[in-house]
Amino acid sequence: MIRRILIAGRGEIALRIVRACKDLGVESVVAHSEADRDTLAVRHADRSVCIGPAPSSESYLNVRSILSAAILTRCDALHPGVGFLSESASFAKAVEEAGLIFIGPRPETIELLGNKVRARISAVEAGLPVTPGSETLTDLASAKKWASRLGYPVILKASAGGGGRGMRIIRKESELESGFPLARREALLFFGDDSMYMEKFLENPRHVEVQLLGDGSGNVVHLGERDCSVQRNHQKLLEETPSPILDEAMREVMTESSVALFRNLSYRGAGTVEFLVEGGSFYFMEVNARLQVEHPVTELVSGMDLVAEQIRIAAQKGIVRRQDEVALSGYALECRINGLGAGRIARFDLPSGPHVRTDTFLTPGMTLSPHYDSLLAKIIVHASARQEGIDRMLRALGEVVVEGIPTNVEEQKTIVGSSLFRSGRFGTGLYETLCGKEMRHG
Amino acid sequence: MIRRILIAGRGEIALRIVRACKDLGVESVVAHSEADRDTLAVRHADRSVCIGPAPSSESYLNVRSILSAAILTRCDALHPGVGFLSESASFAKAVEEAGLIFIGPRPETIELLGNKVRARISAVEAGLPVTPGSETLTDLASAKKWASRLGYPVILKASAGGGGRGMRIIRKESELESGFPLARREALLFFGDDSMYMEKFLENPRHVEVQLLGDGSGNVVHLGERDCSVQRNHQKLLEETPSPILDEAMREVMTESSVALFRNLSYRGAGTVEFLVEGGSFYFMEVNARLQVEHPVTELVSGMDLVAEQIRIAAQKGIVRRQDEVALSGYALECRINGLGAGRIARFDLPSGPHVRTDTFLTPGMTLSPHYDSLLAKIIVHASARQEGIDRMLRALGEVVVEGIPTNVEEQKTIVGSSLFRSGRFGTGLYETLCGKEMRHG
Amino acid sequence: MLYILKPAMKNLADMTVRQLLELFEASSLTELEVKTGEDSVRFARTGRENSVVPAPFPEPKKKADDLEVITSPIVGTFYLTPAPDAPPYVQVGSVVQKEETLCTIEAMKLMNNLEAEFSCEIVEILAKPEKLVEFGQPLFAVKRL
Amino acid sequence: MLYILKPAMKNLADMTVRQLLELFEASSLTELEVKTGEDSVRFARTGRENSVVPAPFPEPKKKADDLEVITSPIVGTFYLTPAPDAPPYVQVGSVVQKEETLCTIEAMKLMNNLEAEFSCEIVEILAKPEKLVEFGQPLFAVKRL
Repeated sequence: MIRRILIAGRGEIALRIVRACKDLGVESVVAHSEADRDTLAVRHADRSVCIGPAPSSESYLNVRSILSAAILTRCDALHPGVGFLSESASFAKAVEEAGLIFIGPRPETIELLGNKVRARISAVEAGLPVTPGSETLTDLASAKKWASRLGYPVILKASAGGGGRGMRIIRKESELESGFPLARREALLFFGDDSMYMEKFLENPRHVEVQLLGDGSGNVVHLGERDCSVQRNHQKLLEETPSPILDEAMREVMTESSVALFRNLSYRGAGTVEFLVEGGSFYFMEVNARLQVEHPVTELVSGMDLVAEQIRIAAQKGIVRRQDEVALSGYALECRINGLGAGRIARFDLPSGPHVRTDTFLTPGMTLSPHYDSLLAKIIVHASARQEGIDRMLRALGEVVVEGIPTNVEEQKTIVGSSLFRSGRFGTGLYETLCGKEMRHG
Repeated sequence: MIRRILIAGRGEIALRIVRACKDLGVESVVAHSEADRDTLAVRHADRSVCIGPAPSSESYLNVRSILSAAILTRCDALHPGVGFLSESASFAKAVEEAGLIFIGPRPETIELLGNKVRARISAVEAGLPVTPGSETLTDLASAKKWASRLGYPVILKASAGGGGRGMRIIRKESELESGFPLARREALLFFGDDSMYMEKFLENPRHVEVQLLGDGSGNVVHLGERDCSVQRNHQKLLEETPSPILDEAMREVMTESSVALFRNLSYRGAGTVEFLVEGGSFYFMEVNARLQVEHPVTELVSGMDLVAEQIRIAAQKGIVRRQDEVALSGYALECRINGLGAGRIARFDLPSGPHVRTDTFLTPGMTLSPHYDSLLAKIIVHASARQEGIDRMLRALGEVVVEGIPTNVEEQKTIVGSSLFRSGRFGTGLYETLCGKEMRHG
Repeated sequence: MLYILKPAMKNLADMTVRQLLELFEASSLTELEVKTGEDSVRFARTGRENSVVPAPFPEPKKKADDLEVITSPIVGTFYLTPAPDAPPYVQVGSVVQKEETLCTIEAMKLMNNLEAEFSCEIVEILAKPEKLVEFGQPLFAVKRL
Repeated sequence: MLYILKPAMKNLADMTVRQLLELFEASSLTELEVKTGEDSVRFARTGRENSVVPAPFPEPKKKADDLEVITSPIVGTFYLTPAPDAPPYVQVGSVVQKEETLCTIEAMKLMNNLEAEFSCEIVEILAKPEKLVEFGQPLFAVKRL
């Protein structure tokens, strides 16, 4: 079994992993930057190591410091958290070469899925529908040819990209002429690789993803889907399960084909297959080969502990349940509470009590750092059905009091309380519709 | 349906009821004393009414003020909380006579169960074993006769008593001679009734209770048991379910006979049958005809919302599930965090995150009042099994930081972390054994 | 923010530091500086965090040191008249003798007459007639005679 | 918010420092300043809520204005000697020239020599040899020459 884990991440996820370690009787060492010294993950871990100054490039992306910390504190495994190096195949490889267990997929799997073109090919092989798209675009001429074949609008993507970066929507040929070289330069800059491809662009799709666990030997279970359609600039704001727009037939095809993909890959650990849904069809988008921020909604309906599962799988203990033992019960909804500015938090009342879970990493007197993402807390509610869950989330949001920094709590109340959200009939453009005008300053 | 509920209680239970109201779309009005103005129940309720000064006798026990507040704020129902008037038959009657729905059992039921002798008779009729005990004791002579028949030690109890008050352990005849008249005077003083009876005293029993719901028409479901054996001066400190000392056979007899008792009474609402367990036998002790502080452990294993059930039953909507639809899953443990002194709370970090629920009614800057009980917060964890639950509770207790007033957190860590508690083999004397000597000052 | 007040508070000169501190403690201020002649005193505190603390009741509009506030001793409905058509017991400017009735508070169908504990002049009526009054809610601002 | 009042306050001059301190201790203030004539007294305290904030590293025992602290630029194992049997690069009292080696920090099997950025005298060695040093951890207290 794993005895001591280095946690190479930060924020509420780092604390989440510390808590899972304590529940499993595993020791935890948090590797943190100078800016994160006074956070709850550091406070509650068995040990902590400062690995560098605030900028991620010198701390959370500093492979040598992280590995030194892991080895010198005698860890036998490493959890990469989310973001930062969690989807870096070379990092996973370096961890394993240093003799540590990497709590995540095999480096080869990460590498394959990190290349969007190769990932699409694997998806097609597993029987997943993909948006009509191009091969790798060698030059502007081939880009023009593919665009007219697919029909405008199209979206240009970097083969090595992800998370909204390096994407560019093209609505007519003149935009392609200026946009294609620009997108290539961006891709080179961000990802060190200027390979591009192109897909048919969906105007206002839903974003739905399937959560999976694989034991690395071909055993795979899915834990249903999450609907993450409420986004702002491609950043998720709310996530719910089950999705209000999937019917049983679509859910079954979507989950079964996702299981097939992971089985083909002999996938190891937790992972998510992301889809776009529009007009009664769904299209494979990408695989997130790691834990996701929104994993708690799946935990509430499945009763399973995804981080504990990750650790057990890494320790070669397999998955706790077979597919026929997985029961998804009721409805869960998560709201991300973001700071709209950095600073010291003077008051921080979060909801508690029945049917509500709160994940955070700060407590009054601590500081939301300007160096990282703006997530302050996640509020997750469990209910028997969607309407009850929405009322419960409004109750929970009503209990939040944050002083010291501005937050998006009022925006979240606007969204969750809107008849549009309650109807379940909206696309990824919901935020712009509800909050776009008045709250653009945020 | 019920539209607006007056909550005639305080503390974390008042906030618990406010939250249930919000989830059900029912309006809430909190009736509070001057001392409780700045508490979370008042903050989050739709409305609040100050009903009197800090002393309970002039506020939470002031029937006229409470009813005025209910009527003048146009409530159609009243929830009595726990403690105070929640088990007063005359209060329940006054509420109904004022045209309000009383969220609790019928006044006749409360009255019957409030008389310990009549309650014992009902229990015997339903087939429940009772501790060998006396009839009503008319004088010292009859007390002596019964004591020698039962064999010392015996315990003297006030027929109208409850909650540990007016009880007196008698180990030999000379103690009876002095103790009997004293106990009678106390009973008269506390309960206005000097009727006494006597039971065989169990030296170090377990305290186990069965949670039930009745719809008032004879339909009754049980939600398993709670083990509340860890007590300090008859005040519960920790509660868990399932009990580590019940086997399936005893559990079945205990729950089935409790259901029979409630069915005989056509019991309406939530209630608990309390038992003492010693040497492989169990004995009926009393019925708590109300919600209990420790109800969350049952909520976590059953997935049911006991306060919502109370409100639905009061609105004559029946119980959400039949007995065969009730599934009790895993293990739950609650720790009560008590203040060891009153005062303003400067820092109040409570655990959150996966598998942990916290119920409180204060936030930093608020004050634990010296006028009421010392409960600050309840921490409840859910786990697949007892050992996992104990580790998880230790994790949760480790996250607590309270500044401004002293608390019993360290005591709770001592208890939960002890091998005696972990073994599951202990009686109600556990607290004295573990904390009795060093921490008696508390 | 800096507020410079030029108050007509007559008896501030008589206040002790302790009294000032009590005022400060009950306020939402983070700083209070008082100078009288060559003396001065300054109180400060950081983050009081009390912006969400509910204000118990709206303060009477006028505050002067010689005003007293009569509050409701029970929960009930506040009436200024003994009967719907009758004239009010008191109005602003009325002089009330000790033990004269100020108002009626109805609770549970019982009419409770609230009597003045001392002779006074009614300066302001602070509660709305025919509405719920809570325990402790200010009813009248009066000047003791 | 700062309120400046201009009244006359009589009994301030009569309070003892002890009485003022008692007031202060019992209050929620973080600052109290009193001036009477030419005398003045000021009390202050910092937020009491920070007792659980972790101290980053133990402070160097001696603190003087002319001491500087050299911290670790990486995570690794701290060595005072270039090899197990070799004499230490420096010891307390050593004078080190700019760019001379102070210690070795081993990270990922690479030996990183830490050089002095300025000439200095070693006053105290703050990290334990052969143990993990974190980023930013104090290694030496030195006096700049």
